[in-house]
Amino acid sequence: MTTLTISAATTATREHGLHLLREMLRIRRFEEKSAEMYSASKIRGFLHLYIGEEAVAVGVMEALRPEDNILATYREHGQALARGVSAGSIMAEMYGKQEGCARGRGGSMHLFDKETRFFGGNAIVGGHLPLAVGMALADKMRGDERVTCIFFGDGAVAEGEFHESLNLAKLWHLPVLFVCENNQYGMGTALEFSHAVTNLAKRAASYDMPTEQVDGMDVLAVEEVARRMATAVRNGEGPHFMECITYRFRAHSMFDAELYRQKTEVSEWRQRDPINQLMTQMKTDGTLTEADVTTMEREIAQEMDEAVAFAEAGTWEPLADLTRFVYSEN
Amino acid sequence: MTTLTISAATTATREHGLHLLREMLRIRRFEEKSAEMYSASKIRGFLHLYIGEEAVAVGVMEALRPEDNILATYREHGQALARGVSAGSIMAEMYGKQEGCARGRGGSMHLFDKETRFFGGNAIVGGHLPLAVGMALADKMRGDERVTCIFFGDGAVAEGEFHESLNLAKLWHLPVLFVCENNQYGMGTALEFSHAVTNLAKRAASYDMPTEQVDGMDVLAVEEVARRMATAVRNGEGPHFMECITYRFRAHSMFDAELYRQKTEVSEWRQRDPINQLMTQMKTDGTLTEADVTTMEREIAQEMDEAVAFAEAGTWEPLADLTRFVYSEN
Amino acid sequence: MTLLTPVLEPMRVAELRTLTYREAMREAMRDAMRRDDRVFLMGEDVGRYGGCFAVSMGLLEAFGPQRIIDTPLSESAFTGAGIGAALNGMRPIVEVMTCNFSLLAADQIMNNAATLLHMSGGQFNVPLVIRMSTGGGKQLAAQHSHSLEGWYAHIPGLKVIVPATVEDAYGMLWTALEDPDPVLIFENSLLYNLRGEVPLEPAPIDIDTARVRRPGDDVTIITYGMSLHKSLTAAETLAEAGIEAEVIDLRSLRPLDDATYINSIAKTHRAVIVDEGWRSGSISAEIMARIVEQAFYELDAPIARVCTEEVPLPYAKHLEEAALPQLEKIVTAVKSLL
Amino acid sequence: MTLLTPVLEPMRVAELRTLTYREAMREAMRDAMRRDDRVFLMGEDVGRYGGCFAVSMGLLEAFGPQRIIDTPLSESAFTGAGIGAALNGMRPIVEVMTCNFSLLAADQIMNNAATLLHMSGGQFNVPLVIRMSTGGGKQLAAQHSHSLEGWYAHIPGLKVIVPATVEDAYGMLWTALEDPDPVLIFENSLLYNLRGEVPLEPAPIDIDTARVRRPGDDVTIITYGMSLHKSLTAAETLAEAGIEAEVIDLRSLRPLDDATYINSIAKTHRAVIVDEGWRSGSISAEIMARIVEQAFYELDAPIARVCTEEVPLPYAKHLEEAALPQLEKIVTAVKSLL
Ligand SMILES: Cc1ncc(C[n+]2csc(CCOP(=O)(O)OP(=O)(O)O)c2C)c(N)n1
Ligand SMILES: Cc1ncc(C[n+]2csc(CCOP(=O)(O)OP(=O)(O)O)c2C)c(N)n1
Ligand SMILES: [Mg+2]
Ligand SMILES: [Mg+2]
Repeated sequence: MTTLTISAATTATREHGLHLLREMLRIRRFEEKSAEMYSASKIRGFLHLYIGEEAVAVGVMEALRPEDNILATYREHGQALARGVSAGSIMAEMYGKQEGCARGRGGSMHLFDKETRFFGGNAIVGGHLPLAVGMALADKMRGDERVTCIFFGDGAVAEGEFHESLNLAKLWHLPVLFVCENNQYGMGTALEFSHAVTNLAKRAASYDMPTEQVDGMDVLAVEEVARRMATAVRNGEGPHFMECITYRFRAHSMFDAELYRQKTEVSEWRQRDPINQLMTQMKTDGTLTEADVTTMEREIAQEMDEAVAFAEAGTWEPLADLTRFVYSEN
Repeated sequence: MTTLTISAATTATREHGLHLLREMLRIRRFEEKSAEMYSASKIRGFLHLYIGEEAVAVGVMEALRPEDNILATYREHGQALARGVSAGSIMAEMYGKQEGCARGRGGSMHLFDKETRFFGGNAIVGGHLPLAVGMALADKMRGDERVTCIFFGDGAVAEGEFHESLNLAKLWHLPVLFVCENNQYGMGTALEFSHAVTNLAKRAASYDMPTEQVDGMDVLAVEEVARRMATAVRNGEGPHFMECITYRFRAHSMFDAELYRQKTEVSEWRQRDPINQLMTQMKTDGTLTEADVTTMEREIAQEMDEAVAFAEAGTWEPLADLTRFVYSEN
Repeated sequence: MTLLTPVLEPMRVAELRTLTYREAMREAMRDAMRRDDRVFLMGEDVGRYGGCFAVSMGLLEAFGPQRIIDTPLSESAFTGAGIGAALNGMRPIVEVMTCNFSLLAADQIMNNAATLLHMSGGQFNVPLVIRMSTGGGKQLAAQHSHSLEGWYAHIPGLKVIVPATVEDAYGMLWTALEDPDPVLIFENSLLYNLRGEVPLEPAPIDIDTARVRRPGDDVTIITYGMSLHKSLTAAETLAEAGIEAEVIDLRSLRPLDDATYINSIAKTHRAVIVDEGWRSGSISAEIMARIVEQAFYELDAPIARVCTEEVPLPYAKHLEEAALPQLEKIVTAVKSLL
Repeated sequence: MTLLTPVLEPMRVAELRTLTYREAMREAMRDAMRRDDRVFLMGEDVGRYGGCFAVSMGLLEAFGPQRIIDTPLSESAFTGAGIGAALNGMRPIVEVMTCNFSLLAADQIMNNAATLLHMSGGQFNVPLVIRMSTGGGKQLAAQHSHSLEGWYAHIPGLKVIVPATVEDAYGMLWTALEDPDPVLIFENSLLYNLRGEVPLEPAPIDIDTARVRRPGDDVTIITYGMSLHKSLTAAETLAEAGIEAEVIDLRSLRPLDDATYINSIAKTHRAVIVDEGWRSGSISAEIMARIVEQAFYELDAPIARVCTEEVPLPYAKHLEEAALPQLEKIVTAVKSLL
């Protein structure tokens, strides 16, 4: 495995640790619930789970402010939840209800939320990279001190748009934080079959962009790099790139026989579960008790039950509205 | 200007020097004739002159064999001539005559010649890069020891297809010789406005590909690098990349007010005219006489006059054939 | 889903075997690779993953990574590489996972695959097959539900085929691979589980004629792909009401086989066209135009078309269903003409 | 090329000034940038070079490199960046040099610009203008001569406009910039030197209605862009033969203003459609389909269309001319209906 430039030595206050833990657990439990609801046919279409990668979304989101812009992929429940989009509105979205965060038009792959500046949920791999460039360009033109933070996978790095977007961002010195979620596979294709140079941070560095690799299973490490980079981006130091080395514990989507990887590989990575790791660390530090965990789990279970209840109670958009939102209603 | 890793110290035999000189002069005189015929409205559409860059096509072509594949841009008269496509068939092509090397269907931007494995003449910047990958893939699959040599400009390096193609070529270890003709501008846009990293060889090197920069005004230097690289490619050492630092003396095309560059810059580069440089060097070496030049010029003038005569004598394809060559006639 | 045996050529049962559409595509590729060294398959996840719709499952094991090539996410480059390999003597099959992603390769398809033969004055042809899935109906929302076959059919230099039966899945791929020019195959992903029969010793099937899949005298339904099956069901419903629809499977959208539907209209004098493209600028419009040009005086009623509503496909099931052509809409459209 | 004054609204001469189409586009951009800080122009060679058709000449000097942005050759990224900037509150004008290169940005256009509003359930609109040149006729051969406006008009979520007059070049760009959704402007490059009059104090002009550019009772010619001018000339030729053609300038291909041409056909009972797209799957086919759907019983003759031949455009002048719609073909098509 790739060597990391950051160790997880960072310490945190109990309060902050609990917060990070809760955010990761919320994602985990939300997705488990989603998988359940998928099996119950309440959710359809494609469902891509983020389980195993929670530290990335949670760690990065700590570094961002309300005025910042977020863009993510089709595997974006984690980012949406961590950003503050409500579990209920996401669940309702996946139910296809009009109370969903995209009125049921988008589904799991297209979560959107104007209030938290969550610009989707894009299901064309790499297709949102140019959008990030443009959003940052707008901010730079107006002098707004915003960071545009974009999440994308290792697979996306092979797309032409990656090259074009990184070049533009650097050439125009734009406030973009590129967050590569390197979970070792693009669908069923391992890194080594996709990239001549499998060190993706090196790939980004070739644009003269500050880059760093970080252990994506270590939320504190992710947070630390993200904070440093987001600050630099906000301070006008141009685009930055972080590669989070992570792993998805589940299949690519709900249709995937996982023929392309060994069970042992999965179980090895599972030992580095970001949630367990943080728990262990906090327990060792004495900042987390079993009771804390029990309370947290109970609260989260309740949140998720409420999310499901909200989705269940949601309503179907009338058929008469079918062709709404093709053009603006001004 | 970029420092070069190669000096033009290479010496050559008189015979070889005369050959290189003749090839470059043929291109120069052919293009001057083309410009004349354009002004006379015999040639229409876009006409992109290669004047100033002749050393690149001529030097590289020395390294290639008849079985190799060539791909070039819309600025490809030089490559076609150096490869052995006859001046007459190119001129006829630009006249739109059916005796042209593409029956008058392609024009200046789309010279094609099956016999010499000249696969065009592509007018979408960067659009031929994937083709080169595929041609080399085919050769590799069959075990054919061919080199696929592709010429493209500095502007093309910004296209997503550049990234995708270099990655694929390296990932699959394909026999491609990438020849970047860095003439400092993509149309009216200087290198520094197109590329975050203006050292294009460095860009290519980021794919772990052997790369070299060479003085593109020095035909012997170009030849040397090309020979070395073509041999390596042929020997199964995978794709190689050479960046030829050069300059176009003329406008981008026949419609170009050249507002984007200084006259002084052009005249400085003109002092490094590849043809004059070789002549001077050979005269200093005592391998070229004034009489040689006179003879050569006379022979070339005759070749070009014959090319024009051939084009003039050419015939128009019948209108009834308009929709031929949309599908194969099998 | 109904098997279309009634209208296929009669064959003795012993000579048939039952396959799914997915298996037929796979067998077609397998047989082609056995037959011809120049054939290979390239695309995202075609190898180790087994193909995103499991079409190529097992082929990597059979032919190895030299001929079943997993590509990075680089649609433009690997499609262009297919063109290059075809130019240089191979017979590549490029699989673009879904037509939605083919937009990233649109330049290669239109500016290279479709034009090289012409630009080179007939010197360089491109014997390339590009397979892609198409269609909505699986709640995959706006970026994963396009039906672009009709759109690509606009481009001269390409052939665009849309096999709708298991037999055609097998036989048309074979013929496409023998074609000297680029052929785009659109496979509606809802068809992969369709079961049907193919001959034990299958053969290539032409890729440029339409087929009458159900004869009838009252109205002509012109369709293809997934909509063929909806139309055949609609025809059964209509038959109960005494209306006999002739159902035509276009099979190829470029070229269009005008003769088959024009002949049918000469008999029925009424036509409904069903396709899954967005209505405006759909292939249905082209067919209507040709009917007007070639059989205007045969028509006893306006031509009707049933297409997808003009909306990026929504995720919610009820909305998506309402957006796509459905049985009832076809039935209603037919009845409106009578 | 004829100036279209007869059919524009009557104005006093003192209030007009003469501009070329190129200048009108430039002035429209200049005025928009003065009016609205959010407007900027981005594209290949729009700044230092002055625009490949000299449309933006002088704007860099006036507005500086922050607002007149030369981009690298990265069509997908800078088009997508336009979408991103629009999402984030700006009003970008993206210039894609020619529609031929827009294929490299096709994914951004169809999968992002056209769908974001819908996918987000109405939350995020994309107020973006994409300008591109279109059309053949300059011997630029197969990769530089596409007419893709009709093709893009297939996509819901986009507006596609085709200003054909100097006044529209100015006024439609203005309106497009005020539109909350993505608008594609196709400028036939043969029109840039067209001269015409615009008001001294120009105003926005609607972008969704068609115009009768010449009244007539015998036949309706429906067209747009460069073909409008060919059609007006054809109408003059026809008038000499006693045939009065009504010539309709569509101005917008998406949405199509059905009412204007349907009303005209209700009067003339005959229609010819002229466009520069390849015939199969052209916008002409869509218009034929709509006429059949909405005015079938008004027709006294089949509808005719004059399109580009189904061939990648050849370089040779005589072949290119034969491929494109021309005066004589329009005249012949009209006469065939009478
Ligand atoms: C342009 C494009 N090509 C192919 C796909 C199909 N697809 C969806 S996700 C995926 C893998 C992407 O891998 P990566 O970027 O590493 O993200 P991950 O799923 O691992 O988070 C593929 C091939 C797509 N959605 N878009
Ligand atoms: C994809 C694409 N975009 C834009 C153009 C228009 N164009 C033609 S040549 C050119 C500049 C290319 O520069 P470079 O690659 O450096 O080659 P050079 O002309 O300098 O030889 C441009 C912008 C094109 N032909 N194709
Ligand atoms: Mg991945
Ligand atoms: Mg250049």
